[in-house]
Amino acid sequence: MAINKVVADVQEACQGIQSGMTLMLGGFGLCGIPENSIARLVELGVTDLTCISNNAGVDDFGLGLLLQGKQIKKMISSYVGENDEFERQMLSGELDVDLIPQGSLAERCRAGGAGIPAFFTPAGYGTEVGEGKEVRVFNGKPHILESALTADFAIVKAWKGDAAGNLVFQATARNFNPMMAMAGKITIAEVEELVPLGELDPNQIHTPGIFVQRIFQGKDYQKRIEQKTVRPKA
Amino acid sequence: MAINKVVADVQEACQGIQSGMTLMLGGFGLCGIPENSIARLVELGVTDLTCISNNAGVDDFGLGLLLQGKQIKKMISSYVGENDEFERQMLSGELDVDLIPQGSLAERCRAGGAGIPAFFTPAGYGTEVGEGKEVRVFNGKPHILESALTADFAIVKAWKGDAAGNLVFQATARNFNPMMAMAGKITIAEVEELVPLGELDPNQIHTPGIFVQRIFQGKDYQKRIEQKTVRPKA
Amino acid sequence: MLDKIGIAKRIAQELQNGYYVNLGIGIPTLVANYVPDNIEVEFQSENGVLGMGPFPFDGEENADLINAGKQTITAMPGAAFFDSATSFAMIRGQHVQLTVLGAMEVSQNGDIANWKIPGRMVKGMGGAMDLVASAENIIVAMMHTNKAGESKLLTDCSLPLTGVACVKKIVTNLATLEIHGGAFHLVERAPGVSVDEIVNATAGKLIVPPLVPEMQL
Amino acid sequence: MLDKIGIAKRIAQELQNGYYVNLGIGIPTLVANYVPDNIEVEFQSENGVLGMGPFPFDGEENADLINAGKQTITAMPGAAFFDSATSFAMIRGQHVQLTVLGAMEVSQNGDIANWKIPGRMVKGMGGAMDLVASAENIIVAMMHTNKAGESKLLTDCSLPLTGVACVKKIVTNLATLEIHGGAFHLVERAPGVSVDEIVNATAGKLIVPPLVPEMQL
Repeated sequence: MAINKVVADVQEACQGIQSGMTLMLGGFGLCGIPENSIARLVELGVTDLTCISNNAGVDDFGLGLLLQGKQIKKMISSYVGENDEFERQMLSGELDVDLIPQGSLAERCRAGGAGIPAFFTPAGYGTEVGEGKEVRVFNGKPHILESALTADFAIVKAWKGDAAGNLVFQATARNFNPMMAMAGKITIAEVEELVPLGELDPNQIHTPGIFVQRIFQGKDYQKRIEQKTVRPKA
Repeated sequence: MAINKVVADVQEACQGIQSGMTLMLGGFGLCGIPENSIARLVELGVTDLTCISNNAGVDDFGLGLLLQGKQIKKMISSYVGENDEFERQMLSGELDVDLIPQGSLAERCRAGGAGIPAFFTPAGYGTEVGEGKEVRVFNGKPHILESALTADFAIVKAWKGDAAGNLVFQATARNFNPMMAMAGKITIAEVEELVPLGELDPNQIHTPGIFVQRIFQGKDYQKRIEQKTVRPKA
Repeated sequence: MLDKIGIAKRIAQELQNGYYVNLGIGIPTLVANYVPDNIEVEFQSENGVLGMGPFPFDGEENADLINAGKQTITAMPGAAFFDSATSFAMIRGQHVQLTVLGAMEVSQNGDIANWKIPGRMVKGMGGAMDLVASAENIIVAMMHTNKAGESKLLTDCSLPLTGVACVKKIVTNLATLEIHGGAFHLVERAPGVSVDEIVNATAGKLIVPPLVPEMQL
Repeated sequence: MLDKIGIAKRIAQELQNGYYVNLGIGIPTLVANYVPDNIEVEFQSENGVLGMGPFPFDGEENADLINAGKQTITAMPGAAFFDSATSFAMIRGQHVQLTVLGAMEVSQNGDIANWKIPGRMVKGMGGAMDLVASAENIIVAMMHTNKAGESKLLTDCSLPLTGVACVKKIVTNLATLEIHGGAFHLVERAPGVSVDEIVNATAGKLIVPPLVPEMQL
C-alpha cells in the first residue's frame, strides 16, 4: 500500500512552522510558487524566517507578502529584483541577503536532498561568491567548493499530485520545486489537482512521493504573470 | 526548429567508435541495455575498450558478448556476477576491473555530465573503495571525495524518442541510461520507437535532446529476463 | 531457534507506519511477506522503483520491470520509477527509513563486511556500500554463525569492510541484538534458545542484561 | 555604427547548425529573431526549457510557461521542460554551445562584470555566474562605451566580477573583437566606423591588424 500523505488543508499542512526556521520555497519569479502556503505563512505571522527561494516575489504577491509583514530575516536567492519593499529593507539593513549563482543554488538544494555535503563548481570562482571558499583546479580550470542546503520545511507547488505524495509539474513551473522537495526535513506540497492513487503514470512522476511528507489540494490560484509578452495575431 | 539527431541505422550511429575508447553503456543487468549497439560493437571488432556499465551482462548476452570476443580491457561496474567468462578473464588478469559503489557510480556519471568534477559521499569510507581518496568530515560523518566520470561515447537505450533526441524510458529500464546520456562526449540513443516530433509531451521527457547526439530506431529487441520470478495465478 | 522465515518475521516487527524500506537480497527480501496489516510501508528498490508490489502472475512479467535482484516484479498503485542517481539520492539523503541486508560479519562497533572474500571471485558491492554508509537505521539479517560454526559477530571484522560503524541492530537465528558503545547488547532470545547458547556463539563483546526476554513472533 | 538590432544580427551570424544557445536578457534576446533560414538551433532558457518558441499570441499566454526574463513564451515541437538542477547541468556540463549575454565591463583577459555596481541596489547574479564560468563559447553583446562615454573594454574591470577569463568574443555598436593572449583583437569594424574611432573607444590593450574588414550584415 502507498503511504498516505494527504492533509486536510493548508492549515494542517503548515503545522509546526515556527519563527526562526529555515524554509525553502519553490518557484521562479511568480511561476510555480506555493500561493496557498505563502498566504498561510502571512496568517500565521511567523517571523525571523530564513527563506531559500530563487526570487523574492513582487511587492504584493509571492514572498513579497512576507516581506511586507517583515517576517523574513534573511533571503537566500539568486535574483531579487522587481520588489521595492525588498530593496528598502535590504538597504536599511533590516534584511540579510545571501546571493548565490542560480545553478549553484539549484545544485546545493539537490545536494542537500541527496546526502552530498559538498561539491565543486566553476561558478563564482574569482568573484566575491568564491571569497573564503576552497579553490581547486580540475582539468586546468579552477573550481570552488559549495556546500549543501537543507531546510526545516520545503514548500513546493505542483500541477498534479496523489496521496502517495507523487508530484507532476507543468512546463517551467517545475523549476526549483523538485530539488527543494528533496531538501526539506518536512516537505509540504500544494497541488492544483489531487488525483486518485494510481492515476499518475509511474513513469511520469517528477517528484517521487518519498520526498513529500504532506500534500493538499490548493485553491484560488492566481498564477500571476510578471511579464506578459505577446505578439499580435497575424 | 528542433535540431535533428536521427541517423539511419546502428552502423551510422556507431561511426567513430574505436579501439581503446571509453564507453558508457546504460542498463541494469539485462534491463534497458542497448542491444542493437552492443551487437554492432561485436561486428566492428573494436578492442581494448574501457566499459562503464553497472553490470557486465551474462555469458551470451549484453556486455558478455564483448567479453567473449575479448574486446574489453577494463570494466568499471558495481556488480559483475552472473558471468563465467568475466570471472575467467578477471582471475587470469586479462581483464581489469574497477568496482564502484552503485550510488557513487550513478552520481559520478551525473557529475560528469553536469560539469561537477568532484563531490563528497559517505559511501565507501573506511573500505578499500576509500583508499587513497580524500576524507573530510561533514556533520560529524566522514565522507570521501569522488570524481566525475565521462566517456568518449555513451550508448543508451530508451523506450521512445524523437528526432530532437528527447527520450522516454519505461519502468526500471531507465536506471543508468539518463546519467550516462549526460556524460558522453557523443551520446548514441537507440529507441524501441522513434515517434514524430511533437508527439512526446515536453513535460514528460526523461532525457532532453541536448544530451543526445545520435538517435535511431532499434530492432529485434530480445529484452531477456535474467530472473523470471512469478507467482501462480490464484 | 529461528529459520530464515522466522528472522524475516521478527524484522517485520520493526516496520512502522509510513516507512520507506530497502530490502537486500536473500533473507531481507522475505520481510516483505510479513508486513503487519495495520500499517502502510513502501518498498524501494535501488534500480529505480518505489512502491514495489508482489511478483507478477506467470505470463504477466515485464522485462522492463525488475528489482535490484533482477527478479521480475510489479508496481503498486502510487508507485514511481526513477533513474539510478535519483534512487541513490533517496538512499544517501536518508529518505529511506529502514535498510535490511545480509552480512558475512558484523563487528562490535557496527562495522559490516558483506561483499568480498579475498581469494574468491568478487562480484562487487552493488548498492550495499551506499546503503550502509547512508542509512540511519540498518538491520542486519543473518545466521549467528557461519557454515564452519564460527561466530559472525566479532570484535573486528576479518573480511574487507562494506561500511564502518553503521549497523545498529542484528536479527539472527539465535537472537536480536543492538550495537552501541562498542559492544553487542543482547535484547531478545529466539524461541527455545538459551542465553548461554548466544554467549557461546558470539565472539565479540556481548553485554547480557539480567533479564533477556524471548521473542514474540 | 550598429544599433541594438544590428548587434543582434551580427551575433546571429555566429550561430551554427545544431547549436544549443542561451540568450541573456536585453540585446541577446533579439538574436533569436535573426537565425539564418538554413540552420537549426534550439534556445535554452535556464529556468527549464529547451526549444523555446516565439512569444504567444495575445490571449494564449500561459502563466506556467515563461523564460528566464519572466516573459511569457511558447514551446516548439520537440521542446522539453526540466528542473533547474538539470538546466544548469546542461550549462555547467557544456552542452550549450553558445551563450550570449550583456556586460557592464569586459577586461582584456576576458573577465566580465555584469551583475553589481557597488553602492547601488544589487539584484543578484541570477544564472550569469554559472553561464560565464561554464560556457566554452561566450559572446558579449554590448555598447562599446557607457552612457558617460567611457570605454567598457578595459585593462581590468573596475566593477565586481561575474567571471574570470571567460569572454572570447565581443560584438559592440562599433566592432567585433576577439580576446586572447591578454588583449582585445579587432576583427571587424561596424559599417561606417573607422579603426580610429574603435581605438579611441577602447581603454584596454587593443591589437589592430593591418586590414580590418567592415562587417557584412
